[in-house]
Amino acid sequence: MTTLVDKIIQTKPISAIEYAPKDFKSPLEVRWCSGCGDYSILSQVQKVLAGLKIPREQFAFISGIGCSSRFPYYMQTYGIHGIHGRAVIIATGLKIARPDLSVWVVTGDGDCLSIGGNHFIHAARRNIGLKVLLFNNGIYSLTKGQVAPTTQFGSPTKSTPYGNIDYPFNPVALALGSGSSFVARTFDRDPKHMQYILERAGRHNGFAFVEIYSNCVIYNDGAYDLFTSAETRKEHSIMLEHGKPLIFGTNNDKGIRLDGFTPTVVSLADGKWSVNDLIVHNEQDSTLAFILANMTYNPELPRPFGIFQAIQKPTYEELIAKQIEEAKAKTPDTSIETLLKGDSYWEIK
Amino acid sequence: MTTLVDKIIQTKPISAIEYAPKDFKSPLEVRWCSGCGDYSILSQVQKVLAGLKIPREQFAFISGIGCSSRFPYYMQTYGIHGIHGRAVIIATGLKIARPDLSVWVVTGDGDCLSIGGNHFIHAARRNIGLKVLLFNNGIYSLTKGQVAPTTQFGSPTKSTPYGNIDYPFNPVALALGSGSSFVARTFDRDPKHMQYILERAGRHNGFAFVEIYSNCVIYNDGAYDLFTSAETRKEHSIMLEHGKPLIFGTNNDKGIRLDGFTPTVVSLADGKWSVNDLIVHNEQDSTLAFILANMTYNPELPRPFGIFQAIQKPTYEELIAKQIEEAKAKTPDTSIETLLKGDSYWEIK
Amino acid sequence: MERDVIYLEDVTIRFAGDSGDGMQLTGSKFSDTSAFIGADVSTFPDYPSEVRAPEGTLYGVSAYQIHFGSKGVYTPGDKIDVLVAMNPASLKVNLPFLREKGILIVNTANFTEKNLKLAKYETNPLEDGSLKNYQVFKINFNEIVKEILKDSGLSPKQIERTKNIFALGLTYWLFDLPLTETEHWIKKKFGKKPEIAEANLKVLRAGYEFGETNELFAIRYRISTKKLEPGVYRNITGNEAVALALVVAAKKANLPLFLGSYPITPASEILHYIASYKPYGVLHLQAEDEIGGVTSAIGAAYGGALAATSTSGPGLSLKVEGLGLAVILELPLIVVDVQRAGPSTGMPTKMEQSDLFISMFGRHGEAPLPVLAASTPTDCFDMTIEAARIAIKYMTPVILLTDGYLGQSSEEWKIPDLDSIPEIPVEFYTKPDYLPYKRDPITLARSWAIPGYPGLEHRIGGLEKEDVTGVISQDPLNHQRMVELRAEKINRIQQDIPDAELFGSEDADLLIIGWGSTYGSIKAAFDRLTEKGYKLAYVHLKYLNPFPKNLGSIIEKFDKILVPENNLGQLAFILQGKFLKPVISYHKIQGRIFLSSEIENKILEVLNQKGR
Amino acid sequence: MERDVIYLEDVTIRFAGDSGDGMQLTGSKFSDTSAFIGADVSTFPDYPSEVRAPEGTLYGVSAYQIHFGSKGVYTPGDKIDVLVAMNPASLKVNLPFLREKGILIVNTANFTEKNLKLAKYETNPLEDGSLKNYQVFKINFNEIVKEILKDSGLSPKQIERTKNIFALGLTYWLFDLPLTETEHWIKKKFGKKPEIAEANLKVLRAGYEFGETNELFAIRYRISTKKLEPGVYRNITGNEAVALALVVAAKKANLPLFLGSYPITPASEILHYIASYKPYGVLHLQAEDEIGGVTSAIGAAYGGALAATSTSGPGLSLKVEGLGLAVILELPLIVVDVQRAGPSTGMPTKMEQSDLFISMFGRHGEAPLPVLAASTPTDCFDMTIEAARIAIKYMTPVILLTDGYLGQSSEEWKIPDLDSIPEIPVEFYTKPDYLPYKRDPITLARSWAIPGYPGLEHRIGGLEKEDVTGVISQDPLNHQRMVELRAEKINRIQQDIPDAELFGSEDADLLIIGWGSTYGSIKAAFDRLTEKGYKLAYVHLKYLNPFPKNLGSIIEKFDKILVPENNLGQLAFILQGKFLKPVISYHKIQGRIFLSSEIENKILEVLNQKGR
Ligand SMILES: Cc1ncc(C[n+]2csc(CCOP(=O)(O)OP(=O)(O)O)c2C)c(N)n1
Ligand SMILES: Cc1ncc(C[n+]2csc(CCOP(=O)(O)OP(=O)(O)O)c2C)c(N)n1
Ligand code: SF4
Ligand code: SF4
Ligand SMILES: [Mg+2]
Ligand SMILES: [Mg+2]
Repeated sequence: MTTLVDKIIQTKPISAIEYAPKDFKSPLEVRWCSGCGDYSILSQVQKVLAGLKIPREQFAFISGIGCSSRFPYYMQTYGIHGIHGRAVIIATGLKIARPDLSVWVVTGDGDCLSIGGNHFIHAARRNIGLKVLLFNNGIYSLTKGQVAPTTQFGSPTKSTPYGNIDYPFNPVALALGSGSSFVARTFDRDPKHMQYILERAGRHNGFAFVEIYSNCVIYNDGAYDLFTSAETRKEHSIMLEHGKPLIFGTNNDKGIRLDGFTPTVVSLADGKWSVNDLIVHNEQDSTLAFILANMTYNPELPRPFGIFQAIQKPTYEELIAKQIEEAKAKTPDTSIETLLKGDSYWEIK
Repeated sequence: MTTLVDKIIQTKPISAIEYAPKDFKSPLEVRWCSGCGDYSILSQVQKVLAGLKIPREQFAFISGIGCSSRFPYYMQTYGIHGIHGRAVIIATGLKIARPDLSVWVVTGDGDCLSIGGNHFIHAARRNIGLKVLLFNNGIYSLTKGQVAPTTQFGSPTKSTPYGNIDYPFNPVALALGSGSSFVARTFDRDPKHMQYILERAGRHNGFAFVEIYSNCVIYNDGAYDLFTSAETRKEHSIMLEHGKPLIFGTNNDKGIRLDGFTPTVVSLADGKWSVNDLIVHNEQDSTLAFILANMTYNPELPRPFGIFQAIQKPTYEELIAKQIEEAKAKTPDTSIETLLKGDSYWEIK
Repeated sequence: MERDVIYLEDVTIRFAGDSGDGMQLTGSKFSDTSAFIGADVSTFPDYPSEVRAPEGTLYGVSAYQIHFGSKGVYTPGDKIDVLVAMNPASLKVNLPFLREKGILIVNTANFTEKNLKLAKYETNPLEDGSLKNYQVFKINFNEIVKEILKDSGLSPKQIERTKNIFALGLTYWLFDLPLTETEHWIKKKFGKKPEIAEANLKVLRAGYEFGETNELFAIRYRISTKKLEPGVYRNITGNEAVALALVVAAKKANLPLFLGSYPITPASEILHYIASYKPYGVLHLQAEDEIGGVTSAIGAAYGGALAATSTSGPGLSLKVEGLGLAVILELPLIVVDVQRAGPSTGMPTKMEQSDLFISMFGRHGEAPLPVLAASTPTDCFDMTIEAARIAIKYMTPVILLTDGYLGQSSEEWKIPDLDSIPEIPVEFYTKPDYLPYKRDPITLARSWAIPGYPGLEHRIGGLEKEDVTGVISQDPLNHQRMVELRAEKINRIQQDIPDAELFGSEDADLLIIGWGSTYGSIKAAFDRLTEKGYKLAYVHLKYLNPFPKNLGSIIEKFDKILVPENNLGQLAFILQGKFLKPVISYHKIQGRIFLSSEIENKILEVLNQKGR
Repeated sequence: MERDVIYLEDVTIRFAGDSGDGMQLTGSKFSDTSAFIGADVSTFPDYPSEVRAPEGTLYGVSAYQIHFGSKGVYTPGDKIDVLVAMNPASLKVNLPFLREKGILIVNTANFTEKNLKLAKYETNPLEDGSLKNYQVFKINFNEIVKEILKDSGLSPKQIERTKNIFALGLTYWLFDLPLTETEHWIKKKFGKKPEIAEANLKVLRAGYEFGETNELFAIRYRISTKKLEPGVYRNITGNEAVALALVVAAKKANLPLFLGSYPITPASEILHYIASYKPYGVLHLQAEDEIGGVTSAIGAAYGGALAATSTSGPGLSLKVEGLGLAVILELPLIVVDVQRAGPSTGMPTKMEQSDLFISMFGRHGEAPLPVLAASTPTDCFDMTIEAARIAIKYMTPVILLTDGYLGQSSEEWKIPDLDSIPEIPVEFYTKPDYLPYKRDPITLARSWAIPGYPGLEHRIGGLEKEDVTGVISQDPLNHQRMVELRAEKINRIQQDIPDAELFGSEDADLLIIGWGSTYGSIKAAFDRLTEKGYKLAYVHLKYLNPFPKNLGSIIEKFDKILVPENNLGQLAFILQGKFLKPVISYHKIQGRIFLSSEIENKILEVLNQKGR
């Protein structure tokens, strides 16, 4: 049974699937503040999409509400600018109906983790094939500066003039705790790193979550500077690489070692510890992923960036397809006429 | 400024705070199916409350909707039978307004983790002083048998007649990932263990989450038998105890050892490993808590019960009180007359 | 033995017992058989809100009522003619509904001291003379089946459980109904357990023979049947009808079907049925909540599916924001609300019609959408297809109101020939000049382009958008235009729906206006009074927004208008606001449908009133 | 220099510039000063929906309008008398509102090629003669302040940023307003940065002197002021008024205050203000979403707090289920909805009145609740206190409707004497015979017992409950009784609210009915036409459910009724449904309040129509 949708799916692309980033630019003028970190994300996404070898018409960008959620308007793809907090679940419906599409969600820290938190954790556990990009600027920007679930403890904001008393979420830990199969963190100021992460997310089969630190110049300027600015990042951040030991520091002279269960900074310079004592990153180790995620708000440890976890398990859309196929195979007569008759019917002649 | 509420708070208890469990029984007839695991929880709660030395009028039980959520009706305390999924946030409002109360939330796997998931993770991160008892029966019971977020993968239910394709949540991991300061798991069939856990939860200062496996005899009978029945539990469950090595097995002849980052079962009988090689439980170690939580759905490992984590950090209600006090101290004139005048006013004579 | 045979046009029977006594099954089998012989059938299952209440308690009573015959079978019946009571509690709860001189068949086995006490009987009603106004038949079902099956090899418990089948056989004899249909079903159902099948068949026949041979029964009844049109028939509940209609509508539109839903009584069965249609390629998601139910459906609709969401009151309250989004996106979406007694959690297993206001007015901003209502279980099928047709043709969410009574009760249904159901035309836009908010000049619907088609990439969203292009716009006049266009689009549906049908005459003394499940009770009352010579008119509304275009002119013709509703007068208020004509609102809010006698009395009362 | 002085009753001035030009500040200072001299003031801030749009763009223009004087100052003014434009884009956007021959003060510094292009000007309007219908004053503010502050030690950027203060000084001169108020504020604000304070004071005075000494200005204006009652005055926006009133109401009820809220434009300021009241012991929670906002407030109300939740349209949609719970729990709760343009996300920064329907009807089941509406920014204070009074006295959630215009615009306010505001009596139940749903015979309110009091332990919930005892009940007749009682309780509030006030005469040719923020525009139009001799009547509704008890009898007296609304006619529909009287609905849905001239024209049009 081919539906009208199948016919659309079978339509051939207009031309060869060779794109330049500009092919993903929509005609709408971008209206973020100048200096906003979101600009960088937009341009990295456009670059990465151009390289994925997927026909442009197969992309859909779904967002909620927020500065970040304006993103779909700037992408020359299909898309929905949804309502606040519902991007992930709108995208879930779309992906179930249309597993052929590459569905991307763009969401803010408020949109994804405050009002949208429930949809987020459920999509993660279902392992539905969405790429969720969380633009984490640590603040509600579109509504002019209220506290977000990732605002630093103690920070004053419009809605917490005496300082934030909510302990912030660690989005990476939450994603892992919800069962997300791909979990990564990157930031606005390192285009190459972001491109690598986005490409990996783009190619991941299953739920892919990417937290992106993005600087809001107006309401939370510099919140992530310690971890992202060229001057300080080497000392305060660590870049996770699969199969490599956890080394950081301006001179690559520090590493992370597990002391009991506790990740600890050790010096590689004083001869006491060597590279062999360090944790070696393994994207496929779920327990390690938790340990690394848990480093996040520890002021004594560098902030980890990179891919925390990338594992494979059947996706939701695959499981649906399989279930339908098996059910069909087991049912001798799948005609609607038979369905209508039910268990018990009779005929009057 | 004492409000009318303060006056109520200051009312003296009727008598000495000496209770028997029956003092917590409400006149309403309990209407769960006979054999339902919830009965056990009800009687353990009544026992534990009687021993907490808290005046009965200071308890409030808040629930959502579900079989389990009928709980408050059976308790001779204050309480609200709320709406589906909102128990935790209703309780949050109550606790903020009334930090003097001991506020308990009773919720089901659907109520807490499906529709109520967002409130749950936010309350956990705020570390607000609620005791959240999740009656996990792995099914929607009140609505007669649909899939729940904790239903086993593959199980047929009324809404998944061809088998559940949602990967279940691990409530303990989710609670940890959300920042819950106290996280524990117990089950209907071991009254003593449950009483211990409930008492610890009752005395915890901050957000206390207890997952309780409860058998639904009608819609999911025996779902947890492997871990809870007298015959199999010793082989398939492990009881976490602070400061003790992780030992289990009918003859206490097996243990859990960390192989890399991976918890692994080892035999204590063949001489290769001894008790000294095993993980020693530490309620205060957040990383270990994650590792143990992650054992949950691993069929090769025993299911952990007990207190995964019990740490102290300032509670939400303490932080609010502190903030108000500090703000008052810094404000020379806290009269409402002055507040009304604002920054800029003038007088006409 | 020869018996007097009494011929009846219709009769109402109720099977009542403990939750575990299998009354729901017994009732539904009885109703299958009565439909099978060509009777009109209307049924009503009535079970406790507790999952499994303790045995023998009053609140644990489960019952199933069947009204069948050749005439006036619009409701499950006001009063019961025959009550089968399996224990004291079920007798206590159901006796008030048994008509005077009605037949009462009692299973005496359960009239133990303990059960009498649980049922709060001080003395045994079988002995204290309190049943003297009824024809009472005391039979010990348990003893009889024990005897019959003593050599069956079944356990005592298994044997005891067949007692409801004995009751079934006995009532078949009483109404001269054939055993064939039920025999057939037993064989199919217990195909893999022949000893159980055999036992049940044996007991069924024994029940029948008990009637035939026992002296107890002096009278037998025969129900006249209608000559039904040729065709294939079955019984169906409203909830199953909705589920099937969704599949058929998708087929007729040649679209994949997606249901995003969250369980809630009494709508859950729609989700269950749809979930069981996997062999038919149906897609569904049990979302994390109702917000997820509606918004996942919006996502699926954007992708080109026929998208639906099903719920009941509290769930509809949660879908309000999502519905507003669907309105401004102008995507097709079917929302089925199986109304229950509110407000808030209310009485979850009981019916009500109190979600009309929220359906009409329950969105922030100006967000009108079509509202339809089904009037009978089988009408749920037709109106669901109609909802799909309107949703697609007008690119709009549509709310279809049913209720707990329609959803769970059943009636016989002539299974439609698929070819007789019109196609639902869909054309995805595929020309290169796509303008998302360019409208069809007649329907004002925008055209639908879906992801996957090259060159039509576009974004839609919840912000106000420019007319035609759909680009976000804050232009003041554009906003006014768009608000008016969206409203006008819904108004135009009036041109595309059937006129309201007027039963009775235009010069009647009273016009009755009903909607939804009041149909059966009103129609029965209307027919009875009309037959008696009263001059009445009756319009039953299936389209509540917009109203049928002739409704205004009908209303104009009448001075007295009566609007019975299971709410505080919601339709009445809307009619007044729209047509500026006073109506008499008659409400019942008891979690139950109107009795036709209640309507009858009210009509008479109103007719006797001077003025209005 | 001697100037002609023109005396005016009222005047409208608008400051317009780039988002970064400080126009909001300038405007609010101007409005403080004009109120300070005893004028009536009405202001309207108008800023872009983008957080910070790129410089010089049309959509980045920010403006602040002040209407002040002694008479007819009910709105921020239809047409502008004086426009201060800081750049080409702000000129382009705002010129259409400047009246013919109006005064246009332009900062020429920004009329560069680049800015002209950004503003989509083909030629320079300062030179191409297109401004000939206005009195244009071209002044290079940037040059002047550079000169003034050349020795100040401030950076060029800092110096440039004072140009709005120069504009302020100049307009003070133009209207003969005192500098004192602003000087005072500058000193306070920059107390810790004396060089900045000094620079601003210098520039302010320079602006004033520029007017005095420069030959450009041949005319000066003097606005007549009213003799205000003695008292302490300030300017206040509707949102701040709500926040303050909540504090006052809690004080008057002697309860702790709790606000559960979630940020949303244009309601967020209520949350901000409340959050800033920590020194006053106020409790608040920025919940995870709006559902959390309302349900946390319900929890707090159970605990004995005066509980409130604030939001705008989309948030109200999400609160629907929670409101149903509050209705059945019968707990006091204040819900403030600062309406914005819908449906869905709509136009977030623009006002609308389209949430009346959802407020009245937007809950599943029968769940009536009182609905109030504020008519002016200062009325927001009074109506919030009234909402609290009703919520507590009747143990019910109350919706208070304001809107984006009321919330953000300001007017001068006589700060009430706290003692003049009546206490809100509260008595927590403390007798041992507590029956949670026993009702006061007059109000039908149940009594309120809160946790912590020994012996009154009780449970309430969303299930239907038995009358008086509150024990859960599925009894059919009890349900009907409870539904009717809850409705009757709300109806009885009618006995406790003031009659509607009729402006004009009872034998007028036309009755105008308004609600909410239409007050200013209607009143201005009404006054003007009445003065011209038209016979008009006007009722402005602050109580929408229930309506004031005399409303029906007022409506009966008029043949023609005009109902202007910023929606598609929601009040009009409700009035018709209730009073069965046709009304003429006049709608404007452009994200803006009515101009009083629009109302005036409509009134004249209606008066000229034959019949209705
Ligand atoms: C239901 C609803 N509630 C609230 C809002 C108001 N709102 C819009 S965006 C936003 C939060 C934005 O924060 P975030 O998601 O972090 O995005 P950012 O602007 O920082 O990129 C809020 C509260 C809304 N539009 N809808
Ligand atoms: C808004 C809303 N949606 C759905 C329901 C229906 N409902 C009641 S309880 C329940 C789930 C019960 O499951 P769980 O929370 O696991 O509790 P249990 O009955 O298993 O103890 C649902 C879906 C409801 N009452 N309200
Ligand atoms: S307000 Fe912040 S997040 Fe929003 S566009 Fe500006 S810089 Fe970016
Ligand atoms: S249905 Fe299950 S959970 Fe509910 S009362 Fe019965 S046994 Fe307990
Ligand atoms: Mg943000
Ligand atoms: Mg459950």
